[in-house]
Amino acid sequence: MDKRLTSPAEAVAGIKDGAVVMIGGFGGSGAPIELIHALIDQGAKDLTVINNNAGNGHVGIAALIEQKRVAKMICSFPRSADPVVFTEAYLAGQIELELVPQGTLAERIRAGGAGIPAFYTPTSFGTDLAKGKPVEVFEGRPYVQERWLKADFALIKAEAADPHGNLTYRMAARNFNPIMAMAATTTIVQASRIVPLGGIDPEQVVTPGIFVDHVVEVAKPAQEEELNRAGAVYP
Amino acid sequence: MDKRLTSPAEAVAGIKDGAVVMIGGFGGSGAPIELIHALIDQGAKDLTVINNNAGNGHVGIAALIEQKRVAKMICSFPRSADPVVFTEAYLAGQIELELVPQGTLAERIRAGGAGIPAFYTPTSFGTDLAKGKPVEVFEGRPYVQERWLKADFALIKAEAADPHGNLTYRMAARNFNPIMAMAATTTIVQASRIVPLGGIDPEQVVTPGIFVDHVVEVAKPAQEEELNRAGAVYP
Amino acid sequence: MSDVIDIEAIKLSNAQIAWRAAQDIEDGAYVNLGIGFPEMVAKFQPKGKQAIFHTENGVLDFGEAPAKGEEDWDCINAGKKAITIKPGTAFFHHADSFAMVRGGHLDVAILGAYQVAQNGDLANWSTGKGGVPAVGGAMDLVHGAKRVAVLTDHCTKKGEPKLLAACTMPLTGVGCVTRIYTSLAVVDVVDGGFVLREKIPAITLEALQAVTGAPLGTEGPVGELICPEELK
Amino acid sequence: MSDVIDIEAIKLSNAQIAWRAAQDIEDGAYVNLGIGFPEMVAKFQPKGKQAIFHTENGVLDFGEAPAKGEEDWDCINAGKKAITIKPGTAFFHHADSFAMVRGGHLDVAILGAYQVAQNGDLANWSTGKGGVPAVGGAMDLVHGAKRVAVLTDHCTKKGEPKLLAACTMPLTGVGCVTRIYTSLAVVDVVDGGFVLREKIPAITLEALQAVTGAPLGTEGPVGELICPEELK
Repeated sequence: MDKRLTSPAEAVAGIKDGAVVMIGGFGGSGAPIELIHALIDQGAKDLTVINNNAGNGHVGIAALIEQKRVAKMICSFPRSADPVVFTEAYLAGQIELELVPQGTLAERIRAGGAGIPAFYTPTSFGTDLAKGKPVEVFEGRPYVQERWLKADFALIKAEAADPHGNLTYRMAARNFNPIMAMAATTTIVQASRIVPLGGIDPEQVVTPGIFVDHVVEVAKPAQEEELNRAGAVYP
Repeated sequence: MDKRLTSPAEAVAGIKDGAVVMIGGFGGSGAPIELIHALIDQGAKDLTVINNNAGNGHVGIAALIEQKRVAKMICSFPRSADPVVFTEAYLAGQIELELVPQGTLAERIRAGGAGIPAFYTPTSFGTDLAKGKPVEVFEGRPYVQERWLKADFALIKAEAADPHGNLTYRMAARNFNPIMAMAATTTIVQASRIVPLGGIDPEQVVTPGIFVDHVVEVAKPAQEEELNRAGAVYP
Repeated sequence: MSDVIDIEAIKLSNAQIAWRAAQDIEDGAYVNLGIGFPEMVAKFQPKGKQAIFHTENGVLDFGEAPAKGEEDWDCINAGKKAITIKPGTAFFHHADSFAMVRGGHLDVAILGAYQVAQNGDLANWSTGKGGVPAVGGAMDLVHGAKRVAVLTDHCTKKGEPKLLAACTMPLTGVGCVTRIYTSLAVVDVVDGGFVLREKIPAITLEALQAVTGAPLGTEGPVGELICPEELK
Repeated sequence: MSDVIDIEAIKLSNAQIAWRAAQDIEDGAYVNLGIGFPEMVAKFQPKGKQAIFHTENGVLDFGEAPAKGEEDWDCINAGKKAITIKPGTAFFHHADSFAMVRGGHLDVAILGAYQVAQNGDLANWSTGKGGVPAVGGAMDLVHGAKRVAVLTDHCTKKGEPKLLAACTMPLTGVGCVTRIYTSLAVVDVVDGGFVLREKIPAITLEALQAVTGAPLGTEGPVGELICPEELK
């Protein structure tokens, strides 16, 4: 009952071609760069990637796309300060895009983690993004039926982790990470600090260890925004 | 922009006859005894009360029922160590009961807070508690459609609160409190400590102040289980 | 009625049933134990196998009951009994707690039963006889856990079978039970039928079938169900 | 084309439009400002009225932008700009953040627009002309907030009306806009039609109607829309 592994490479070794992979983060905050780069090194391809965005610059998800490993993106906002990688792949027809409103994306992921196969939301009613989806009226107002989202793997960036996988997050780097940790068959976490069991106050645990499979310490992790401002390219 | 009030009496003054009131707590943990007793003093009747249980002994929700203020209970487990008050009222036909599986109760409340009018769950499929509810098959498995639960008021017990209503909870006294705080038009909180703005670490806020309307400090609050073990009766 | 008398003498105690169930819990498994009898399972974790217990009211990986007089009633389990924290404990709210249950994150849920049917239907929340109905988390727990195990006396106090062709009491869940630990046997539910895995040596297969309300199939040899005598 | 030229000279600046919108935000209101132009509203909160700002990526009650070089890129808003914490700030995950939005907990959402229709339909996420589509949180923000306000130039750069009988671009939401702050006027959506509340003194009602794509009704007197000159 110790979920610690020794390296990002070991942590992502089991990700196979064709896997559906949720990747935490919103822009650069909370993006598990070392896990993504280990996945690039590992070589899995034909991936479906779920993230709010679709990469920025030439690191992280953008690098994964640039290395032609991503068959499909499910995201709300495939734009960024430097979206050239996704934009070129998309306009060349090399990558599929499922565009989802941001709140619906978050709720679909949370539903996947909570065992809710479908729910209703007013979001997107009457728009192009609701086309083909069932509509039902509750209390006089129309709502769109949305389905859960699950993944084979989630790549998560946490601040502190204990050996059982209890997690905390740093500031707004929390974003999609806790709900993605719930929604994947195998949840892989990079934490800036691994603390002993009992090192996180039970009232301050954000993600309980039941949602976590593997934890690897990445002290002083790269921050995507800082990498991009420095013009970094991976590999 | 200061949500502090001076007394439980002031906090519950606006609750009218016929109101739907969510009351936090699971058994005695997290039960806002002082707010409930202030509500008894205040006199509102014909209430619909939403709680996991239906009172224990002769304090808190049990006392509210004993004073004949509750027309209907929505709960999962109307039993307790000493359930005589609810049991007698129920068997005498004086109180209506809507029995809801505990996870469905929690999810319906969370849905009320999150703007989701309906969702699907496997829970209760094929049982008496699913009678009359729509069933839909997703990915080969049948699910029951459940509706959101909302309330006019929520009575919440927190550990620490700041003047904007950011909250933390004590141990397992958290239970239904954070989700009920989300699902009511007016959320009234009793906190064991009111701390200055900034007194709660932004990463450790459990209920953000947007879900809270009124905060009243009740230092050293009564604990329902302890009251009952001492044989307390209210009023 | 001689069979019934024999069975009362030879059957396993609740502690022995709980002990047997505990032997199947893998190291690192996330486990929810139903209120009452199933809670005993925690006492019998085999050495070297560390299970992590979940309780519906928002606590994961909690510690043992505190000493009498040391209770903190804000730190309780779903049975409203006092528990303790230990290194690794986490608190969370009720919707997150049932996301763990209903989202399939538990490895095992262990529950009591009034009746279990050969297709895995479970009745454990209401005898259907009136009074105040109460369901708690039972209907949630039977969905989502990877294994749903039942602990039960093999027969009712009147000697009637609790393992049946079909439940007669109100259902808790449809086709949800995967394994039944009884006072006489270990029975799996496979493809709509009971499969006998183990029985106590003191009962014959024929006698066991006689107190079981649906056919007990077998797949390969039936193991001997032997539990520590000191738990009798 | 003389009308168009006049309008360019007399119209309010974006800062002035943002200033006007800020005057309507009540003390203690929970407010989400859309990425870009609407973010300016935060700068113009009237003294004594303290709004609390929400950003989609899980921050409530955040502080101003940090000084250049002081940025912590784990502390950003939905526009990926650096923000700061202050006493009262709370962090939470994305599903909780959109529970705030979609659960009706925001008092005001203030968004930009390509087009607004007289029934409150909003088009602000796609021109429908191809390229990479992106929606972000716009379709969520238009539902749930008690007031959904739009900040926009009254006309496009080509001088065409942006307030229309019906949107021609892909919709963000149906019947969702409650008030429009333009470079020439303040317009409400009431029962399927535009109602003019205020206009800048330099334009006549007729001239304003001429650059508006649907009838501008009135209810009582039309106020004068006067903003600080220094924001021009």
